[in-house]
Amino acid sequence: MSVVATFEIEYLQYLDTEGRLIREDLPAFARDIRQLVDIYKLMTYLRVFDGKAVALQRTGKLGTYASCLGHEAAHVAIGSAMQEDDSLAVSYREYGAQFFRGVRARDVLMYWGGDERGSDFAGPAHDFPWCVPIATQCLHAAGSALAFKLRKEPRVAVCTVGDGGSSKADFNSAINVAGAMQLPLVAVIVNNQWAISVPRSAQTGAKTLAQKGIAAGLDCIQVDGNDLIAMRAALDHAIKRARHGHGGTVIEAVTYRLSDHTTADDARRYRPDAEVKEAWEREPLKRIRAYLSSLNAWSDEEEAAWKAQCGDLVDAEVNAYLETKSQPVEAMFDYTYAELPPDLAAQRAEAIAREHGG
Amino acid sequence: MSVVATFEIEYLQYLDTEGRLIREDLPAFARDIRQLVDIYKLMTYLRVFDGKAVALQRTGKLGTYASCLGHEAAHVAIGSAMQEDDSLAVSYREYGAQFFRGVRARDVLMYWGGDERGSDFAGPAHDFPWCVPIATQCLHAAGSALAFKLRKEPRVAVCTVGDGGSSKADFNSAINVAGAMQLPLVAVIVNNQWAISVPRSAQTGAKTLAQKGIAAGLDCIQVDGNDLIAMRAALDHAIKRARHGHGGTVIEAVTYRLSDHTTADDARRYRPDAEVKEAWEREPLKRIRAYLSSLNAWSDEEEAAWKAQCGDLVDAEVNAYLETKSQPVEAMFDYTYAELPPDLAAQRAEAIAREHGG
Amino acid sequence: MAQITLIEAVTQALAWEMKHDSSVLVLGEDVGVNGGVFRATQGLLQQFGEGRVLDTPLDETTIAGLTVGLAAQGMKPVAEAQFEGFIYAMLEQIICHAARLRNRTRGRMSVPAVFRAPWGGGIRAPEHHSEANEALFTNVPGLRVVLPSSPARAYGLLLAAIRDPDPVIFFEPKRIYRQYKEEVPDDGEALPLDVCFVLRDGTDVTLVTWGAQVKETLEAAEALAADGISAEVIDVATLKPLDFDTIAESVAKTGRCVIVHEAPRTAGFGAEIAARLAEHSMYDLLAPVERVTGYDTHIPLFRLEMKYLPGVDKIVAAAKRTLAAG
Amino acid sequence: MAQITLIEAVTQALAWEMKHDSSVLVLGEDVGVNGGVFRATQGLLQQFGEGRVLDTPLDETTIAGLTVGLAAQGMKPVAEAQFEGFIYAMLEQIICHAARLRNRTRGRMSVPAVFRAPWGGGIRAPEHHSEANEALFTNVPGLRVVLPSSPARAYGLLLAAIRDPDPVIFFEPKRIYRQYKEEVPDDGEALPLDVCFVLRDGTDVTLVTWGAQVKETLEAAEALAADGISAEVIDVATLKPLDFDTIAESVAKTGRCVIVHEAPRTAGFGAEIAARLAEHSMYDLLAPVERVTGYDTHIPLFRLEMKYLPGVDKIVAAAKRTLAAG
Ligand SMILES: Cc1ncc(C[n+]2csc(CCOP(=O)(O)OP(=O)(O)O)c2C)c(N)n1
Ligand SMILES: Cc1ncc(C[n+]2csc(CCOP(=O)(O)OP(=O)(O)O)c2C)c(N)n1
Ligand SMILES: [Mg+2]
Ligand SMILES: [Mg+2]
Repeated sequence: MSVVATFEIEYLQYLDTEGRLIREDLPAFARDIRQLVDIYKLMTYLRVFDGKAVALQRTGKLGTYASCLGHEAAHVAIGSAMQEDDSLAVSYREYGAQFFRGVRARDVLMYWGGDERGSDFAGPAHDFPWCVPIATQCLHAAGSALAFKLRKEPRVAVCTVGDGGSSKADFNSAINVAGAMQLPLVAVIVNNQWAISVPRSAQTGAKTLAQKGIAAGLDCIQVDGNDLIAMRAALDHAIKRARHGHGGTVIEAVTYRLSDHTTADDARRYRPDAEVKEAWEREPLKRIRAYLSSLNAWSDEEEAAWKAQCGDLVDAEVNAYLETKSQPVEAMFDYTYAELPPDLAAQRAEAIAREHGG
Repeated sequence: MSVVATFEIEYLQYLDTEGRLIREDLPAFARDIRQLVDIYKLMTYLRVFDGKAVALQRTGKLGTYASCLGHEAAHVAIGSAMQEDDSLAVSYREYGAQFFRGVRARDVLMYWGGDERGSDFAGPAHDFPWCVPIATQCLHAAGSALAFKLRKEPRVAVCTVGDGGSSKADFNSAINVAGAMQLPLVAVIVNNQWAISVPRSAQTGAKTLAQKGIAAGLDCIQVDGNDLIAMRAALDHAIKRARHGHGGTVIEAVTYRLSDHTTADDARRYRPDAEVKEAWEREPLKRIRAYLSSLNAWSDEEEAAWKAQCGDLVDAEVNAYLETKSQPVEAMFDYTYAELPPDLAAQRAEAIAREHGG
Repeated sequence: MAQITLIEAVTQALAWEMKHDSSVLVLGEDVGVNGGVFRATQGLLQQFGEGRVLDTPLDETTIAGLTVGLAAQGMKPVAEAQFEGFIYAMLEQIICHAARLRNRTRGRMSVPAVFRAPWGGGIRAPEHHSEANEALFTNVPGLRVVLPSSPARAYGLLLAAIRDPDPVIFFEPKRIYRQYKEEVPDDGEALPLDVCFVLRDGTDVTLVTWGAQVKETLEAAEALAADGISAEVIDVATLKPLDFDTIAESVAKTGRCVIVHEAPRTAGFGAEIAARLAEHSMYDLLAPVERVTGYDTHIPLFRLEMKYLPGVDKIVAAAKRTLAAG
Repeated sequence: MAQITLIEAVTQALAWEMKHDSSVLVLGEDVGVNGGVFRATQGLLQQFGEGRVLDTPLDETTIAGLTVGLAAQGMKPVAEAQFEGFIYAMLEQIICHAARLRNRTRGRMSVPAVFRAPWGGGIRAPEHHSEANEALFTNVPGLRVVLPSSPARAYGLLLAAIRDPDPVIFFEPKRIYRQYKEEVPDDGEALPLDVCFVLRDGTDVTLVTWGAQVKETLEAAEALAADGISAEVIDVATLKPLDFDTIAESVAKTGRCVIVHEAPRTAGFGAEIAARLAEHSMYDLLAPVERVTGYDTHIPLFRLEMKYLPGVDKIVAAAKRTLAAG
């Protein structure tokens, strides 16, 4: 039998769980320590925000909220690697990527607080809003990538999807068309081991999720998703390839969901505490902090001061959210179409009248 | 970077285009020359039938018809490798597989002749009818495989799909769940290079279609789909694995659609004559016939006699089809539900009355 | 006999039927160890094992297609869409195959399956968790569409749906999953799949509804009674095939009809009921038919969603309009 | 000025708009070198090149999702489903995204796209090539649904659909793709997307229809005229949002209404029109509303399909019933 094609899936890691460098070839961006510190600071902000959002939900001031606890390295690597005019299509918990792009904490809170204005966020107007129907955003990214390619713009579309989402048709369709049309698409599978209660092993018989890219003829790589440097390196490489017309990439970021699925979930029902405890050993903040400390680029004092500052920053955002009044009742009509059709105008008038007791 | 997974796609071929054996390890079934001759005879019957069906359409006695010209080896290999209680889920042109399982030419004609009774065919009751919505049948096969597995029956589900169909979500979903649940599924991609007017190259950037199985964690192999022996060998192997609980396989059968897509199509609009001419060099009947001749198992006289007999056999089927009266008007109501709901009963009565001028 | 909620009635029906028919199985996302995000399948995995309760990969196309295949091979799958807003990727398999396989094969193959999903708004859920999209299914021949609104009806209709030889879309109004408890004997008694339920007798006006709005409609009937107006309340529950006779009889008596549903008005299933009244009950009607429905907009995120949903005030006002009219 | 068929009018509209707006592009299966299986996109690849006419992989989910992404980034994609029976796998993207993106983002993003598909029965085609499934879309807020039935209306409405800032489902009645030719000036003049077309004035009965049945309905009006009955014929064409006023005005004049469509009756879009009549025109109606429709069954394979479709005889009989009634 002759062999007509061979494939390898490589695994990329720079920092071990203690933050020690395990490779020699440190990528250029990582030599810019100030930048690394800035990224780390955003990761910390993210974690402070996340804890606060969960607390808000618990006290009835927010609806269901999807935590990003444990995904920080994967998420901020995406945000920091993209250019502003690239386009991002996320699921629902990738705030770290979005904060980098100008989305504000208050936007996130508005969204989970049941107000559409959250998705009219402060980030780039060409970034997609949160996307609940799993994996459907991947095709929006592919469509964006196609628009960029057709218009000959050197822009890249990035999408994220979960381990669960990598089973959904839309993900496979998106990477397939990216391969068929040679689109500038970077698809990041954030494999946090769980899709609500369903473990990674129940999603597919494939050894890695990265290898899904083989089916589409894309480049693919598996990365330690808790290793900021590895994630950023993989993204830089993939985005550069895409931007230069060399095609798309599938990146599997191996991480762990340290939180419940959302605040509506209770993960103790289906996964052992020991697994979570063990996953905390590999969490991303500790690792990059240790690395920065080892370079004397970050101290305990800076850590304490920054955390306190994050608390204030987040509080200000929370207040801004809490102070935002609900939209008036007519807001539910005004964006159904660009122009209000006559029969909808009648319904709108009725709703306003009802609001005023009519 | 460490390598976490490696994959190879192998290509299987036994006979070259002149029917010469190019491997030593002839599989057991191929040593049974009588069986090979029988299979070859069915391939010939199939080709005679196919030509006749196209002619019937041209003379207005059949609706749109999808020819199987050029696919004979791939199709009959499937039919001959399966056991009766296995289940087959096809697209719309795999008559060769179906004839082996008891479907009659008249059933095929009834179907394309616009009569539902064609799908109540003489083949196994657990085989699926022709399936127009591309690739959706793959999930029916996966569901069948799941039923067999849950009931601990040593049965296998086989589905076929085209090169175009391998892009469709349902195909990827079917092989993914087969991998995730370790189902006895054999998925055969009949890659005939064209999906109506869209060439294989526009479907995917993947080098082979077989490698789609890698994404699903399945075994996968690329086979010369015009080589009966290779196709049958690949199927025997895959079906055996599946039957013994070792999981599913994706087989890419590389062949060529020698006909128009259907009788409603005119392939000269989009593909060069030279390509078709060249493909005729590799067509499957010639090859196996040459091989059988070289073994003195088949002569020109036998060929002529059998072809004549096929003509008669097919004519009888055509007549049976042409003589079948249309169903009465109420037939359109009687299988909508197991029991006719009252409001539908009223519509049924109305339709009957209308039929009788009421 | 225990008092149970609507969602517990769903679980009870599933458990009964799984116990008495080994071909019944449950599949979907998170239906196994987690027991479903609303706990509809709670305990079933423990009771019946992994071969009967299957967590699928996260792909609704997969769930629907597997369901068709399983059913065609003699199983009775009960598939779950985690929310009604995630059922769209099932539609090709449901419309092209579940609804058609019997017809296509002249009865040789069929799809005795149930597609369950929590349905409707009002629980302050995120986007796509609040739709009332039953109208997607009611124009499709070969389907049954069922939407119970009490624990007892959930139990009896789900048993009937599983036993029915044809595919059934079974929507569960999640807003009233735990609204109240009632005694539901676990006796395996199914309810008929093709009759409307008259929940309250009345003579002045007929209120026709289904799903969670049954609650508001009954409250509206109370409020009307306080004003001396006698409202008959009909829970359609089995939308398709539709038992129009019960509605027509009621309207023949009252001469007035208000149709209440939370789906958008235009081409919602209420239109079919109004249409049949226009065809068959015109001479009975003393006043124009009224529809009290969701607006022709997307149900808003939760800060505004209660302003989207019909409510007692609107139902009462509509009923009074019909009385003023004729 | 050339006489052209309905399908040629589709091509002409596409070509006009592609020429005048470089953000318009066409994508689908076989739309490129093959020019579409019905030749709707014939010549466009040659005229506008590969960047404007894209053959996609064979996956409707892909086509719909790409379309959303393209449109959100400022393109105006015209996506083709090869037949209406293959549109189901597009529904999740259409319902969850195309129809909602504007609302979800408060207008920040929108989907100015057209989803075209040949539609309806009567061409002796194989399974899934003959459905009338417009009702799948009419309950979905944020969509427009358009269904022209003449070359001129196909041209003008397709231009309007492409220019419209919101997603439009554009169904083309394939049975009359080549039924007749008419002069359609290639002047880029769009038709309004929200008014019904009164095709024939009449005083005794209003016949409301859309799609290929416009043909039979006009013939029925002729037949009725021969019997001294004056029928007004309205082509709805823009189903959603619905211009009910034109219909109501006509019924106010005639007092009678027959609604004709080839989709199954129950919860077909005819129900919405009948419902609005029951709500708003009750005092105008002299006779019960009639619906002449496909049966509540799957459209049969072609040996029986003409017995499924409504026809002149049924329309005439229904109209006469309305006249006998009141
Ligand atoms: C189409 C669809 N089906 C089901 C759901 C319900 N749901 C929300 S999140 C989720 C699990 C997602 O898991 P994964 O893709 O791994 O992402 P994660 O939440 O772990 O980031 C499910 C099933 C949904 N939102 N969309
Ligand atoms: C869901 C769906 N989309 C589109 C079509 C129309 N169609 C029929 S056959 C075909 C091409 C199929 O190509 P392939 O899968 O390669 O199979 P082949 O016909 O070559 O055997 C298309 C697009 C369809 N039947 N179903
Ligand atoms: Mg996950
Ligand atoms: Mg092909």
